Amino acid sequence: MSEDKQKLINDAVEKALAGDADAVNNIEDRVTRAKAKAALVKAQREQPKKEDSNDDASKPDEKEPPVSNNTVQKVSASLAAKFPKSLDGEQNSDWIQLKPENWFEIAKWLKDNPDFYFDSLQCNTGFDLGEGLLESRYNFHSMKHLHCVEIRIRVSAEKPDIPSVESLWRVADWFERETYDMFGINFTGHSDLRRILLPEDWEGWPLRKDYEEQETYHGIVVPKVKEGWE
Amino acid sequence: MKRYFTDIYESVSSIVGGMGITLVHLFRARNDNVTLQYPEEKWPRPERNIGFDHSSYNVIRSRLHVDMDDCIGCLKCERACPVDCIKIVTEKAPVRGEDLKEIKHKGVTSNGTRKALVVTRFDIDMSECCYCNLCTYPCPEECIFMTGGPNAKKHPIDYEFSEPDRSDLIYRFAKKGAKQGLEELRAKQDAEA
Amino acid sequence: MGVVHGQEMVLNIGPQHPATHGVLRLQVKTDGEVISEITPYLGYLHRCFEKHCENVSYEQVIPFTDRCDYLASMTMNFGYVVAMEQLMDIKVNDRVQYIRVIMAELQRIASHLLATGVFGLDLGAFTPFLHMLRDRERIIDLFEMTCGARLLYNYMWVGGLSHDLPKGFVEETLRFLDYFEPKVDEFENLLGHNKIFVERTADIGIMPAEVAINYGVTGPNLRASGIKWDLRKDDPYSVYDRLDFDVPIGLGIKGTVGDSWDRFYVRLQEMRQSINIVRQAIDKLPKDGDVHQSMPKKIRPPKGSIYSRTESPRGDLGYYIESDGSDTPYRLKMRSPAFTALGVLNEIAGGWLMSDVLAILGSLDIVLGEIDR
Amino acid sequence: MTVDYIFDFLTSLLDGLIGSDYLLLVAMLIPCLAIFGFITVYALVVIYAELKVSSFIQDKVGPMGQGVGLHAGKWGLLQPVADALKLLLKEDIIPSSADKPLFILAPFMIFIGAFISFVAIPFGDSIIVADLNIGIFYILGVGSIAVLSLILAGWASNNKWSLYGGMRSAAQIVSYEIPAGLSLIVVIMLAGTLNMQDIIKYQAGGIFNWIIFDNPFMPVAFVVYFISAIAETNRTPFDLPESESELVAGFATEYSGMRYAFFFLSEYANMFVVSAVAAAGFLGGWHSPIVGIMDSSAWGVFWMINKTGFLIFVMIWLRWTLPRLRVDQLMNVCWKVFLPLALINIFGVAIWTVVFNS
Repeated sequence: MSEDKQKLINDAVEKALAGDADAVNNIEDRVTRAKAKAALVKAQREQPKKEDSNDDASKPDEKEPPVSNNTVQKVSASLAAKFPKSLDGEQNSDWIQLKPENWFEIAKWLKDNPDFYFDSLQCNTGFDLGEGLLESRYNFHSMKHLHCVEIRIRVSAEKPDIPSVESLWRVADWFERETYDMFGINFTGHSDLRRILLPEDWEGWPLRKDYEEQETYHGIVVPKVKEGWE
Repeated sequence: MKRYFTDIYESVSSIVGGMGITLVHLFRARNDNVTLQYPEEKWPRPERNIGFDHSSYNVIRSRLHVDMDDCIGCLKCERACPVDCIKIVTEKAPVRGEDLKEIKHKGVTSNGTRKALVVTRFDIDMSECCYCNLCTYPCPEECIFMTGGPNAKKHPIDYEFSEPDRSDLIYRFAKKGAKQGLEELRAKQDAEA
Repeated sequence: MGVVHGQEMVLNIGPQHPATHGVLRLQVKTDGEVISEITPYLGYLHRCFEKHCENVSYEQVIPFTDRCDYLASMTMNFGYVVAMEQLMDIKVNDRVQYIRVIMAELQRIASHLLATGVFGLDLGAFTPFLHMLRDRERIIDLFEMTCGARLLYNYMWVGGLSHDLPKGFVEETLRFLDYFEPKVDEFENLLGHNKIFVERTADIGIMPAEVAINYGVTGPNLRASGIKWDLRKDDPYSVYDRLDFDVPIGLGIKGTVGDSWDRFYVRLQEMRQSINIVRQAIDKLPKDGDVHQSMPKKIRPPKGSIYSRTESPRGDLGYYIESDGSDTPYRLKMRSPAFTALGVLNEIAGGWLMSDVLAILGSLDIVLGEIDR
Repeated sequence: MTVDYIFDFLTSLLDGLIGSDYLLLVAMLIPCLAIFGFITVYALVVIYAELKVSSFIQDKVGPMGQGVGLHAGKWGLLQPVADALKLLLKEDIIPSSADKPLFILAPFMIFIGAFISFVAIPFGDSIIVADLNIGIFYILGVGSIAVLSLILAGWASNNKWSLYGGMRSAAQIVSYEIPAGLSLIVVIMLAGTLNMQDIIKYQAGGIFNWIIFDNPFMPVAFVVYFISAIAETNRTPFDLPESESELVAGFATEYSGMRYAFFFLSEYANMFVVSAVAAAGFLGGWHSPIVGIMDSSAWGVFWMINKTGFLIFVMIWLRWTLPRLRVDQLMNVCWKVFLPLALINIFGVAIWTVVFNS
């Protein structure tokens, strides 16, 4: 497209946005007119979005990451100093990757350290990374400092042992049971590691990616195709 | 000792107060009443004056209905369904956009789209339907919709659809005998050719 | 004279029992009326929510979130769409935001109405329960007017809403609020200050603040323990930072801070605050704005994960969503507030009488659909 | 006494035709049947009243029938009949591990307890089956049979919930007998007799002669008696033995059909008995509130039924207003509040009588 045509389109779009609807329609060349219309629609769609983003820029609260990222880096740096061997792999600004070995000590330190004081375990979830790797992810929050951090611990599916933090955060009791239930991650040191949502005699770890439905359960055939549906 | 008497006083006053409230309700029962005598009185249908274009949206959550004459077999509703309760099978029509009287197939939809496919099976299992309404939005021909409400013109509201047998809740919308009819038609065409 | 101990008896409360609010089994050890240990057994309502989500597209998850907490479907939708919009970096316009807030707060009122009503029912007071259901009915009518559904709405969509508000919704809502505001006082007088009710709930099932935090209890239960923690204030999402409201906390008016009565009363106060919020949101609701404006054609978030929290009527509702760039979630975890609230039961209810245990269970306001997912 | 009247009447009618032993039997059976019929009709009426009152309190309409189909009649008037029919037609289940003889015995015992109390209730000047000289004492004594039956039901069901219900009811009813009895003692002190008719006759002469207005202690005694009576009949706020949100249905968990109906029926029958005792002992029985107006012996039945009915209405009203007490609070209220109050009443009334009435 030649530059003058582009200029023509831009001018027409500007005029149309200013309120002159015929500016676009008066373009004679059909192709150019169509392009101008497309450009107009695009411009109109962007306009309110710009307003929105302007609005949001005035409120820093909408965007959480700047604060939490600082926390992650701070925690990460302190961890590297205190437990140099425990960091696992490359570090990220969004989360901290840890080795499972001395997780309990680290957790205790995270909870008791007055700088961080992560007194609330918000969420713990298991994760199947595929390729025989499982991960347990913890989202911590401090009611005192109002900051969050995410910690990930990777283990192999053959030997999925992670120290339990049940005795530090009592909420971890049920969270870890659920993660165990769904992923088979073995939380060592947990006082009562049973299945929680599924029946005790359930086989397999349902949320692992390689899980296959069982054929029968207590002699009841699991229906694969429903009746009247072939 | 003071506690003992304040307890007694509080008990008596709060109980008498509560009984006062219930007594007021006893005599004004009809005012706040929301009960409907079901078979005689029914739920008022949702208001018609809804703030958007009726023809393109549907806010009622009743049972699904498919206008087979308009269905082009695009499978969009089947893909949108989160519980997989819609099952559609289509076959290529002999000639695009042409009526097939033998199987009551209409070639052109009411929007003017010419159909390339014949829907030989369109089943909805209403016993599995979760009434999320997700299937009605993608439909390009607006032929799948919940009955009643803004669609009352197309199909009146109907929310009493219990059935004695669960399999009766599988609604089969495709024209009866469409599959065999189409096969016969093809055989006939092949013979002619 | 020492305490006489009898033989301990194991008793199953549930799965079918009037006071378990669904299908929950509490295996309790009792010595006469005293219950020494409670072991909850969950999973009777497990519907594989998380497994389902890995097999459906992002927009198809929304009807499933409805069904988790079926008493607060709007806020469940809200939490999910807030998480998805953060993940995809979508900004939605103000009209959508305010409508969402109106819906969420109406839903909060409806949910608290049921929570407080059922709590009364657990203690044998039948009438307040039906009065509250009657008013909840009116809120549900408003929802039906908006989106056609009465319980499971599928109303909030990623980047927008399924429908704009119907004509007359604002007037109807204001009329409802005018009608409802005096009713809250009536509930307070009929149930809250009733001496028998106070005796049954005050100083019963005290949950100290440290215990509450350690057990991850959130929402009204945590606030009743005296901690001013509300995500709407402390980590505002949507447009809550533009609205002015208080966060009621338990003050121990009738007993100790964090007892069952405080949990009841915090919910009652939150209803008043929600009325206030709805009024403000209606005032600020922009007249125009397309509710479908920011809806993406195809929901395909970039690779990455997000943990997003919102304030549901029962507490911090967290969604952990991991996207691998395809159009189905790689992993979706719901951190449900009722799950953690039930976890604390043994801690705060052990050692109380049987009637108290069921009262404490009622005061925690659990929804089994959300616990079992 | 009524049996004597009937016997005399029958003897004069069928003089010499049938042996007098048989006539006596018939004379005794007729009032029994009358009471049975009365209880049945009364139960239907009060069940309907309970449904309607509760519904109105809760802003509902209650049982309604209008228009076509199988409905419970105009305004749902046939609802209690339908309920009764349903209970009659229901399958009667006896749990296999239940103690069968006791399980079957329990509902009959509770009904007998309620039934034979009616014998000593005065409906009018001369309308009383057995004008016992210890009438009020008899009713209190016989009314306690209920507790035996509830324990039996709780034990024989071989169900943990039932056992809880039975145990709770034992503690509750036995405890509340005491304040109820002590409150009635005040009445007996004033009237100077245990005979129901004489107690009522003592209150002749208008509303201000009723025992409740006799002296300032009597309203308290009345309230103590009435609340204890509610506790004895296991109604909310004292329905701990069958508290449905805690104990499923308490002692009645395993009962179904007609056996359950007996528990149900006797609960309502007991309500009538205790209300009738309250009406006779405190509210002037079959006397009209104003001397000379509607004050004949036929109107007596009207007044008695109405006074009782009002008290039953208050019971229903209370039930649909209040939450339930806890088991230890129930005992606290009984032993720490009602018992001292009742004792103070006795002394107070005694001193009052000595000072003012002698």
